Amino acid sequence: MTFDVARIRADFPILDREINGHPLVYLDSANTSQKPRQVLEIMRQHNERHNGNVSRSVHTLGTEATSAYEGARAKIASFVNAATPDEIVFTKNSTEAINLVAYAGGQHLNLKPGDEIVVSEMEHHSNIVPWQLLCERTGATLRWFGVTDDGRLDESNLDDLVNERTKLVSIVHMSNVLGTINDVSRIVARARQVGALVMLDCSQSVPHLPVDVRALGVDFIAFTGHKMLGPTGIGVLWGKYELLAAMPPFLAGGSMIETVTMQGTTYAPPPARFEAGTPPIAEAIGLGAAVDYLTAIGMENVHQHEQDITAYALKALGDMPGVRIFGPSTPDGRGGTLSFAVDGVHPHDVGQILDAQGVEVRVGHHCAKPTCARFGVPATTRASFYLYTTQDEVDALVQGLDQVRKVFG
Amino acid sequence: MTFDVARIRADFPILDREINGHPLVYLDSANTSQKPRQVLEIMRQHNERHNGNVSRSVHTLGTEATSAYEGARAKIASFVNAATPDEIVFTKNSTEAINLVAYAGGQHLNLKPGDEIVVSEMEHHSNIVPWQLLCERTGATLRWFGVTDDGRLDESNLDDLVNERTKLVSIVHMSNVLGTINDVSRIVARARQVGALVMLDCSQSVPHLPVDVRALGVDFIAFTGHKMLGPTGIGVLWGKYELLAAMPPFLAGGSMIETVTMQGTTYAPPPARFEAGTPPIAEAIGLGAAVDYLTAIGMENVHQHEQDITAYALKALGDMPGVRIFGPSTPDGRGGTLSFAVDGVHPHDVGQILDAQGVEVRVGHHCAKPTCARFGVPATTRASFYLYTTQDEVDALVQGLDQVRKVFG
Amino acid sequence: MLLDGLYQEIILDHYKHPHGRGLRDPFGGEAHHVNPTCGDEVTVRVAVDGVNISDISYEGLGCSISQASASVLHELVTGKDAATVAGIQEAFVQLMQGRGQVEPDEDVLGDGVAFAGVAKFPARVKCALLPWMAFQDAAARAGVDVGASPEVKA
Amino acid sequence: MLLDGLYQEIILDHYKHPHGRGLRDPFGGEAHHVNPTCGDEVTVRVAVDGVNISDISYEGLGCSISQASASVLHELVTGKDAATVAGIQEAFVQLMQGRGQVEPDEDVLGDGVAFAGVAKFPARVKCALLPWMAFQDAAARAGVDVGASPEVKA
Ligand SMILES: Cc1ncc(COP(=O)(O)O)c(C=O)c1O
Ligand SMILES: Cc1ncc(COP(=O)(O)O)c(C=O)c1O
Repeated sequence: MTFDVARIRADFPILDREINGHPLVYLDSANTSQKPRQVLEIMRQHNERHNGNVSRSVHTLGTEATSAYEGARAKIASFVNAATPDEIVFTKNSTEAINLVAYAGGQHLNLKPGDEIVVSEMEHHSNIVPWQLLCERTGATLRWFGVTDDGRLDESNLDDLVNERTKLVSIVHMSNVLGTINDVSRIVARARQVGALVMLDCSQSVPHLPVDVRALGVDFIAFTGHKMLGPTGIGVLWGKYELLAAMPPFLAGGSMIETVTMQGTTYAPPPARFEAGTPPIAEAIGLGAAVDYLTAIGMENVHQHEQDITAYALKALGDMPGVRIFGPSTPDGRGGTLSFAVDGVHPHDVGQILDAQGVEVRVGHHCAKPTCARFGVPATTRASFYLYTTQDEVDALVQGLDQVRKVFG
Repeated sequence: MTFDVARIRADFPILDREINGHPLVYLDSANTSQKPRQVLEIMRQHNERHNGNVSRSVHTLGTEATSAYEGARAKIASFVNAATPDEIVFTKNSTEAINLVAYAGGQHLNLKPGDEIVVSEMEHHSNIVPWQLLCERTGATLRWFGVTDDGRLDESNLDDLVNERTKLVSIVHMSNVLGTINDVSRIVARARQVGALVMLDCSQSVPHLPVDVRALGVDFIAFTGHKMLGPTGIGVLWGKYELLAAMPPFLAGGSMIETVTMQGTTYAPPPARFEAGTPPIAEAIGLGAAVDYLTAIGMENVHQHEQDITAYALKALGDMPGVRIFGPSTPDGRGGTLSFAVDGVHPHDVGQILDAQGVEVRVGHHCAKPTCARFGVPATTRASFYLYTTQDEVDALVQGLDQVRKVFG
Repeated sequence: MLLDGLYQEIILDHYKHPHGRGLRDPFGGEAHHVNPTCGDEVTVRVAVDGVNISDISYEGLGCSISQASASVLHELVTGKDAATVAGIQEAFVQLMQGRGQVEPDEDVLGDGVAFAGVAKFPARVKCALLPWMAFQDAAARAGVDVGASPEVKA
Repeated sequence: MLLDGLYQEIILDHYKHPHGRGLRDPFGGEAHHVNPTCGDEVTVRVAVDGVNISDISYEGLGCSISQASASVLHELVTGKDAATVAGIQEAFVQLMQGRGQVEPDEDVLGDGVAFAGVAKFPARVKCALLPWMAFQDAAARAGVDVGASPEVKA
């Protein structure tokens, strides 16, 4: 199948919209993606025809809902090449998935003062603050990889940072500010040497690249439905089964138990152990449909398309005077997320003037203040691409930036 | 406005469905409710026209999504008569809301051995297990109210159970097994005397009765979208603002921070502090639409309709030989959730034979094993009603039970 | 799903008139299994005499399917040697997990063939398997291997 | 939303040529405010002379709206007495929270009237108010009450 952007765009109802009298140019997919008809349709059908609670009923609606929900789990498991669907835990977003590991994994690791957790300076807040809190609770120490001037992970002190005291390393797979895709093979190898667990924050990678958890050789990954054509309200923790099985529960309540008395409770095996209460059923089913959609197109093709757009955009923005790009300046080892500064104009003003022309970019710290601080700015403007992004949209961004400079010239 | 069940039913697409060749008779709303067109339509519109991430963008889509999301918060605040929308924290379900209080509230209370938490024997697992875990973490003791033979809270030892050592009381407002609606005024008064906090699990009451948090005089309530005509994936914690403001964060990550450095983080005020990561945006908006729908009909009217159906069903089932009802036998102080046993037939078999006739009831322990144990049964059959339930559907249940007795006669 | 095939006369008969019910001494191994979704429970005891299963005794709370399944288990397995029993166990598990596509062999499964219809009801497969899983554990504790544990999903 | 009204010439002028920018000594109170959503920051110092605000000095990182707002604040408030300043503060906050429905009074707000258009952009109202909130805190620390803190929502 050849990659046909026009045909893909026809699947996304929102792309017909106008913004301030201009066709919508949506360049904010790293923040949240748009959703194709196919996903919305499956969810509608579920809600209108098959809605029932899962794992609890013998009735027809409950059985239908359960098999759709578990079917989604199986699809997602094979999307990331998990060993079994039981390794897929549904959460509400990436953030909950990371917190789940910080609470239940942290308890399992039995952290003490002297133990170390390692993250990096290019993390999203969701992969920093849970570990800061874990360190506060346990007395462990948080350490981090730095970032080089061209926006790469600085692994020069790898052997010092990841050492015998290290219990867990949690690193972003693709940075949501710099676009950097981290090859974590050296870090994983080092972590294995010292017996530390490795978590990858795949919030930005699973939507855009083929991700194979077994090839990566890590212990946990987190990702989130709304950034990969799925609905809000659904995220995923993948974890190695033996690890999940060894971890205590985190959220407690209905459906995660084996038996309950007032005196005490025993817990179900994973994934149920970590899915307390009524899960986001329709949302999981929607995410399953999103994965079907992406699989049909092929993640290699999605990635290739974004590489092409990124190369085009890097060149177009790079040629603009007064525009400074943060992160790798070539498409190698980076994805379609471009942060930049416009000389003398605050990102808020850039974003506002672009919006007036229908161009939707994100401005601010992108929930990654340390990354911004590393590059000496409080905020950036960020354009991010997806399978539906066209070169024309990049051109619209460039024209919009011309306008920005006119207003603030 | 008079209560017109036929008109209401026309709003629920799923009610047209057939199950096993019979019209669907959905008597499992206590498990999860069905959703009206109006809710599904708002969510579709949001996803097709206004989808963007919240609180993070200056662009038009982001601004539209943010104002719809915050608008939903305001609607829900006034639905339960909260003092301000800032008292409404969006979670993924009731279970997360209760766990939030068990973690963050538990930390705020600084529990120690000797301190006590009080629940009851008629709780859902989601209002038992989080407190058991909290007690395990802190050494505090869990105590509980018993249940009387007719399914009421046994308050005879109130002054002993709730005492100077009690730090928090968490009780179900309406039982999901017995249907009992607990008048908690004496418990609240006693808790105030001893300085304990009070949480109510309103998962079954907010969908079915007018609930006014200020009139109840409690500190926290939890409820869940999917049981009140809203989507899955969204729940609510309401808490008194001063309390929320005094509590440390629970889930950590994007959007709940004030500022982040690698060295340390400060947190946003509530509700943001407790909404880490991308929230269930479309789901919150859907819940806002559900609240609009319920408000337009009037919660008093919903409750009255269910009282009528319940009176009818109590009589119809009570007249059947070999059927034993658990919980209050009159509609006074109870809602439209009826658990019962059929002599000599296991609930699973009852449920299966009813399903063959299109009648969807829940069978099992209903995530309330201690309640079942209290009445000496491992499981019950449960029929539960909502604003769309008709007397004809109760008749279908009765006919279905005749069939059950024929098969197992 | 219609009830055709689920509540076969044979199943209802075993439910109403269970064979070999009750816990008996002496026994070589015992196991208690619970279905967490529905709360069904069964305790199974296995007595062994040489290579033969000399008795299966059981007690439980549960639906017609799980109770009848225990009764059929008792009838099929009592007095047989370990290898034969392993074959029966495997055939029953395969039948249950076959989603209604497996043709049962009456020579091996006897009254167990009546459970063919249960396989079409995913929510009830666990009920039918509950006593068999408990039996397998109890047999292992009594020192008899009757095959690998089937994976049973919610 | 179109840009009509957001980037008024007056606002751009104040942004490009800010009045009174820089932190100066001596001062009676200082406050540092941050907009957590966008990372804008401002530090405001207030010097008091009797009942008059004798100087407002400030330094900050932020967008044109917050920077211009600080400049206008400086211009409007410097040299005025507490009661007058409270009136200006209140008028500005009301204008910003009026969703574009409030008609500003040029006699009170001077160049501040140029911010009328900002009130139509909910995401930018916080930017305009940031220096005013910091000023209010700094004034309180310098012992001058310029009115109650407005509630500003994300
Ligand atoms: C009384 C009660 N509490 C808590 C819950 C948990 O709600 P959820 O599963 O949406 O978290 C339920 C419903 O399952 C309930 O009925
Ligand atoms: C790298 C990264 N990690 C984590 C997250 C958090 O995802 P969510 O907000 O869905 O929890 C995001 C997106 O916001 C992200 O880009």
